[in-house]
Amino acid sequence: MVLIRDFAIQGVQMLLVLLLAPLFTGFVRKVKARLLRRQGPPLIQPYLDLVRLSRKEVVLADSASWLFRVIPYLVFAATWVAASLVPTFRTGLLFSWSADLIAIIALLASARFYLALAGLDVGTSFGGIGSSREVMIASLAEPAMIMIVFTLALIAGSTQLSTVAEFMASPQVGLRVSLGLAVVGLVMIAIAENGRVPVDNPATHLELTMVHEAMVLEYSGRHLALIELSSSLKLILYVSLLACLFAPWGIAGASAALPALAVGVAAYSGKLAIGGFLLALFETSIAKMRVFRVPEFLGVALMLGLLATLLRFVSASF
Amino acid sequence: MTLTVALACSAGLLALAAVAVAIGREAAATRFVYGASTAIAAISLVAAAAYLVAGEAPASLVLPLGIPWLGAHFRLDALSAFFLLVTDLGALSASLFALGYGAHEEAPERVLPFYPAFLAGMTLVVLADDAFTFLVSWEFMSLTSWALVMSHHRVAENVRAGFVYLVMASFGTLALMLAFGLLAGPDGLYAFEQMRAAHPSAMLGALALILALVGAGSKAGIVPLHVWLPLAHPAAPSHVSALMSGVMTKVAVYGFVRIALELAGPPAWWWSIVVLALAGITTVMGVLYALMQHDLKRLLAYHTVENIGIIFIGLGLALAFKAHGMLFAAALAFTAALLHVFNHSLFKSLLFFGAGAVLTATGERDMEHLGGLIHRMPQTAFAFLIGCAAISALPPLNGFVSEWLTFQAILLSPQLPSWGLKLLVPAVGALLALSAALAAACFVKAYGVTFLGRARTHVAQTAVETDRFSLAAMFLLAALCLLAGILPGLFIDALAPVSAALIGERMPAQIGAQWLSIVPIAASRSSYDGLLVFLFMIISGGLAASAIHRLASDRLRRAPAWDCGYPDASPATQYTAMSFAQPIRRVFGTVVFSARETGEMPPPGDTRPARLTVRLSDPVWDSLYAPLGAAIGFTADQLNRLQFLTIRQFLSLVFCALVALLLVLAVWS
Amino acid sequence: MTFDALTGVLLIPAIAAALLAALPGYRATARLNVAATTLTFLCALSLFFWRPRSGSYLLVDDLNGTFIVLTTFVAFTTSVFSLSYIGHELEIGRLTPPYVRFYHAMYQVLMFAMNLALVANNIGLMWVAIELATLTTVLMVGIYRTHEALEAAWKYFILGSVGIALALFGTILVYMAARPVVGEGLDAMVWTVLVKRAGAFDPALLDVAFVFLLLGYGTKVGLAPLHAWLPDAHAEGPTPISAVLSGLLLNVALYALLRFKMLLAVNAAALAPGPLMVTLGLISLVFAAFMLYRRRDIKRLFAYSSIEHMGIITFAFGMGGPLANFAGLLHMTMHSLTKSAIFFAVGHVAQVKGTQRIADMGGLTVTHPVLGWGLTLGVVAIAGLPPLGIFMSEFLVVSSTFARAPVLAIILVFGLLVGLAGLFLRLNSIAFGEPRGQSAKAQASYVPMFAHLALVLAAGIYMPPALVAWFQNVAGLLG
Amino acid sequence: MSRIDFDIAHLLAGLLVLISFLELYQDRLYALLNVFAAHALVLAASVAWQAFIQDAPHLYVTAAIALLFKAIVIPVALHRIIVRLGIHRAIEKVVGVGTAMLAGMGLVALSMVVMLRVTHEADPLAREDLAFALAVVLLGLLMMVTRRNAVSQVVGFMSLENGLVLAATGAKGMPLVVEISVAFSILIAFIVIGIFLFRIRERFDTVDVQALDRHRGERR
Repeated sequence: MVLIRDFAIQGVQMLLVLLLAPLFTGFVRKVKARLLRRQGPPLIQPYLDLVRLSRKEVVLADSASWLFRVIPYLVFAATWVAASLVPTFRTGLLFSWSADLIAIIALLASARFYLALAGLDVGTSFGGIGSSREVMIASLAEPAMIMIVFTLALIAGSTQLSTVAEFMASPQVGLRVSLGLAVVGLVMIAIAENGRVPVDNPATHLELTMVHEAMVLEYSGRHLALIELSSSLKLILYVSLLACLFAPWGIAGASAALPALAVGVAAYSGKLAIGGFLLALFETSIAKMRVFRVPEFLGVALMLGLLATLLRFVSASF
Repeated sequence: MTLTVALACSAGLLALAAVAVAIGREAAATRFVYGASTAIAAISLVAAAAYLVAGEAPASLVLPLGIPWLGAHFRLDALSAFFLLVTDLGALSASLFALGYGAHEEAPERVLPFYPAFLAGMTLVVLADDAFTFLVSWEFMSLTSWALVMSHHRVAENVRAGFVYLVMASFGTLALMLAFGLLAGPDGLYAFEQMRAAHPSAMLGALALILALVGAGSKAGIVPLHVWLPLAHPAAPSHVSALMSGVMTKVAVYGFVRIALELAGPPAWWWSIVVLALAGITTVMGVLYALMQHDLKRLLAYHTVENIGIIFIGLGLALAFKAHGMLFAAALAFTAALLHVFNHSLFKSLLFFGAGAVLTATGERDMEHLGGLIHRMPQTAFAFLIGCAAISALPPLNGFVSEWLTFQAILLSPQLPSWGLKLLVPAVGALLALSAALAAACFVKAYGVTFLGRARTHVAQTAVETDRFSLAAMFLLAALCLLAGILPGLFIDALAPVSAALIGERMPAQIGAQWLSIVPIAASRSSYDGLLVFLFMIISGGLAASAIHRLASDRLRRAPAWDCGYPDASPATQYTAMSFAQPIRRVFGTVVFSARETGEMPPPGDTRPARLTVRLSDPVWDSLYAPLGAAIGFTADQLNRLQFLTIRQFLSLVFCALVALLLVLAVWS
Repeated sequence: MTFDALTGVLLIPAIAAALLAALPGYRATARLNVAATTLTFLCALSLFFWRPRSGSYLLVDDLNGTFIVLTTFVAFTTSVFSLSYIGHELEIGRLTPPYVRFYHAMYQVLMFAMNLALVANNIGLMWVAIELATLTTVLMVGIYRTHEALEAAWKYFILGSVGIALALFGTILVYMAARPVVGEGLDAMVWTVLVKRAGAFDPALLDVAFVFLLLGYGTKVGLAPLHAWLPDAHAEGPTPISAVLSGLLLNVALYALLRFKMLLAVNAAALAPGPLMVTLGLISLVFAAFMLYRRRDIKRLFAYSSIEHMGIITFAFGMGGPLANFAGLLHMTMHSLTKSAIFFAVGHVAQVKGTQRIADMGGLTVTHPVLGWGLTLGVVAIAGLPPLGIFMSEFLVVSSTFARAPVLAIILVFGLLVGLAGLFLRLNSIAFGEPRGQSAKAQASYVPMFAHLALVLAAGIYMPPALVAWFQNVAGLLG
Repeated sequence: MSRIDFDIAHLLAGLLVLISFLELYQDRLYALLNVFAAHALVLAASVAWQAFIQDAPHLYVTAAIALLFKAIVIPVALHRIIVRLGIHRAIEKVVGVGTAMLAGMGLVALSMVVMLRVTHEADPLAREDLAFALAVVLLGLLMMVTRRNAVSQVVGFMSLENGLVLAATGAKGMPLVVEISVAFSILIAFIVIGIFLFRIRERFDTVDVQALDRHRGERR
């Protein structure tokens, strides 16, 4: 009985992130447009885009290989699995122990790996630009992320997201220097990883400035739909990660009854709304930086992570 | 029993080598030699695996060879059984691969005799149980692999590679010789059991450990002793490169483990500082070097350096934990290191096989002349992709598991009391994470430039899929990579006796854990389930695919790629390896390699192509080896004048010697 | 005097020398040469089983037994080698029949002299024998009568004579030291007597004596800085003589040195000979190792490598102790076999390439696989790589030294490494790479070369217990 | 042995050292040869004296060899060589006379110091004799290394060898002395003949770099 319920909840979680992801992207766009005093597209525009794309035929470059057509599914699978393992409204998901935080990062890394390969597959210079810049960004973002994981793991004594979240929700956390450093670093990483301003501009159409968009330039139709979906999954993943790590309030415990779950869902959607709004606000209030200033940006994140870890190593009171 | 089988196998290999000398030039020789070595490796492999799984007691054997009053001691315990397994697995796959690959060798008589001897050498190192036998096998291994490196000796750079390799190898051997001399004491107790019984003093043990690190490290490729590796590994035929990178470096790791964790006595905590610091540097330097390469095999060789660094991080942690009596954590770190030894031997061999297949198909090692091979040789491309994903530590493959375990070990290190480690370990962790990310970047480059995109040259255009033996070898290893990735518990449990023997503690049995996940410490703390992640990805990917194919349109149109309105862009406009690495080169290379980019842009209207030249300098070579070579040359020049003295001057030398000695006598009393 | 193996070892060469001096014709004489050396070798072997009683002039004990067997064996194989080598020299007219006759006679005289030096129980007789050996080799080095050959011979002659003079002075001093104890007359020069009574000798006299003997016989051993004659003599003489010089004569001189070292070892008050030998050994090793780098003449290259190895051996004996002495003996044996094998190979190489300049050789393993790989194997052996015998001795020396005197061991290791690098630097350009220079057809017997290498290989893997017991016994004698 | 015997032996040995110094001092070949003849003469005398006091008749042979061969034959032969080769000029020294002398002094002192460490039960005659002999040997060697000219180097070698004979004869009852002196005479004969045959004017000091480059090819 319990097992079935856990299965159900795990399934709900998977579907939830899948369904919420485009909405969240749309929400962010909408808010940005409003902040720019524009009408902006309707909230459900991303869904419509996905449907439209999946209706269209795929235009495949002559030089594209079988790998090029497989990769969208790989990327989507990896991202979705990762997203569905992050506690959103309830900790102690059934399969949460199948991959801890490090594994989730690795899953995202593999998604990026395949996507970068796709960028190189067709053999145009745009794909090359995108991939090379993407891996450059990743090569700094990943270690920074790992460092932050170290910090959290050392505080909570676990790399297990559910455990960490429960620990964070518990009163014994308190305010810690290392946590402060970690949250700042994580936000910076999230911005970079999702290709938001100032690192990259999801809405740009000038190839030379693009990173993510350049990489997927050759994709069209259903493939593009999958890519788009996975990128919005990735966005929501990071937001819910931030939420469950640094704002674990209202998240339902492992043995919570329905009302608690309802509270959890409500809290979660609230957090999403706030996160989306803050993101939009941040993006509208800052300009995109040159590609080769990104390393400095991420270097700061890495330093923050390393500093936090060192503090933790030196003394448990930080 | 197993020991006898293993020894018999190596004897058989030596006999095979002798036969190969005789029949080396025959047409059928290649098939015969590689077939036979495949069979022998298989037998030995089965024996080793059986021993390890059954967890038998150590067996030892003394033959009346080597140093007369000592004899040649051989011993098979869990540790040597594990490394024997690694060796045989590599040997098996390499021989299988060579059944097809060897056919393309233009001078087989330079390869066939040395190949089985090389295998025998590696096997004997693992089995040896006294200093002399160990060093003989060790140096024999180096010697035979040197001969294999020299097999394409008409290329000048290969000869240079062979020279550097042999000198570095002998340097390592001499360092080990000193280490053993130290442990054996003035009256030469060379047998390992005598050394185990000896309990050397802390200072002595430390010195031995340093020497072992230098000796074994120079063979494994620890920075700054790695210089021979990227020269020698690519120079050899690819199946030999696979063995050298995938297996021989592991044998070196074995040597270090044997001395550091067993013979040198109980470790002091600061030993690990040396090991960890060097290991961290090695890890990052290796991958950075690799990123700057565009020679496929050299790139792989540099990645060996990186992975050796990862392994030594694990070993260093194990030393630190053991020194502080945290045996459980030590067992975790040690197991992580050994598991990475196993994994790396798998995917590095696989990758070198792929490089070999490319080499036979196109005759090219330079990635800038390749591209688009995925169309011409899809199966090789698939196997190579798995290798790339595995070495980039991507779940659900095996590379990730061992790195994950290493991270878990690092997360246990705050309990270490000593401050040096408190500060060093997180830095090492950061370096490890950095190298993991860079490795992924590097293999995106390697795979993308070699196999994806459009063919850059005619040879790449007309390449054909490689033979079935090579493919069999590659797919065997690829399957093992996946297996070790989704069922790591089995392998961790198989390693338990090893860590129990050397650390005195073992990781908890994994096989009982729910859903076959691995739980190094406690489920609430951390766990990973490769199988489940794998299934998850299959299911979700499958769901997506089926949904797409049910709901979405499946129309598809082939069209030229988007060209910004400049039609038929030549393949030269693709990203090359150098240009792909450019962002990372700007970030890291300017610091590490003092990379300089000079671009010359012809004025408008001029039809000359603009060209960008990149200048890199190897910090290690320039700061260490070049001055050394110069110093030796200078000394040689100075001393060489003595060759041209006149007889009278020589006489005065004698005269001075005489007077000097008489003076010594005069002042003696 | 009844004929026994001992007199055989001396008589056979003497008679053969006379015959060979008398007989004309190349083929017959060469065969006779081989036959004589074979017989001598058999006599020497018989010394194992049936050992003659030692008189006041001649002596056979474990120590010189080792040397005699080794010497006669290498002399035998070398004569087989010179069979084909000298034939070729005749064909290309580098030697004329009279000189060949002279050569063969001298070869036997040399054998006689060396055997005499080894079996002499009288330090005066030993000295005479070694002088005789020196003079004969001087004549053979100069046999080609080219400008360089004469210069080399002359240099060898002068330095050798001075060395001999110094050795004689040392010998006289030993006598002086012995006389008050042993009494006047022959007994005071008889080895067996000396070594029994040496405890009572005047230590100061013994010290001075040893200094002179070390320099005198050390010149013959080729220890730096007394080595000057050695490279040129090796390079300019006929290759069989180079083989004999490196393989045997150096050993004989070293043997003389060892005898006197034992004498000092008996006398507690005398200075320890060890440090002196260790110092000279290390100097020779490191010096020769560096000299390898600038060599362009293949025979000079290996001559310097001989200096290097003599340094190692002297070092080992200087360190003393059962392990190091055993290693020294083993190293000496292995070096004789290997180095002579290398010189056999070098002789053939020089003949097929028509030159001794390394620059004009290359890709030997391509043009002459057997020869090329033989040379490579020889160099691998001499560089101290397993599984050949020299590795074992180097292992024993290095590992046993490091525990006793770390600094010395590190210098030793440094020298070994530098030497190895130098050797392989040259080998790469000789044996590998694109073939260079002319390459004639090789008509020569590779049997001696591979016989030696096979022995070295066997010793590296398995040593028969009898031999081991013998060596250990000798090592014990050396103290 | 009586006091006077000892004194005479001692005197002769000292004389030998003195003459070695004279050789070191000479700078003309002819004069050098004459001094060397004197050297050999004194040696012969001392050997004969030893033969007399040790009543060892075989030593007279050695004395005779020294007298005939070294004091007469060799100097004459060398004289003719000098004429033949036309090198009756000044001897080109490596170091000046003064330095050579000082070095000689040092060597004599050294040999004294070394030899006087010998304990007294070795009879004093031998002790003093050895000290002088060693001095002569060292001075001969010094002469060899400080002279460029072949002939004067031969002279140096021979005076060195005289020192040896002095020591050998001084060693009471030493066997093989005659044989050794004969062997040495042969050696010297070889050298002289060598000089004569090969026209070795400067060969001791030849270093023909260009020839080396051509033949030995040892330069880098």
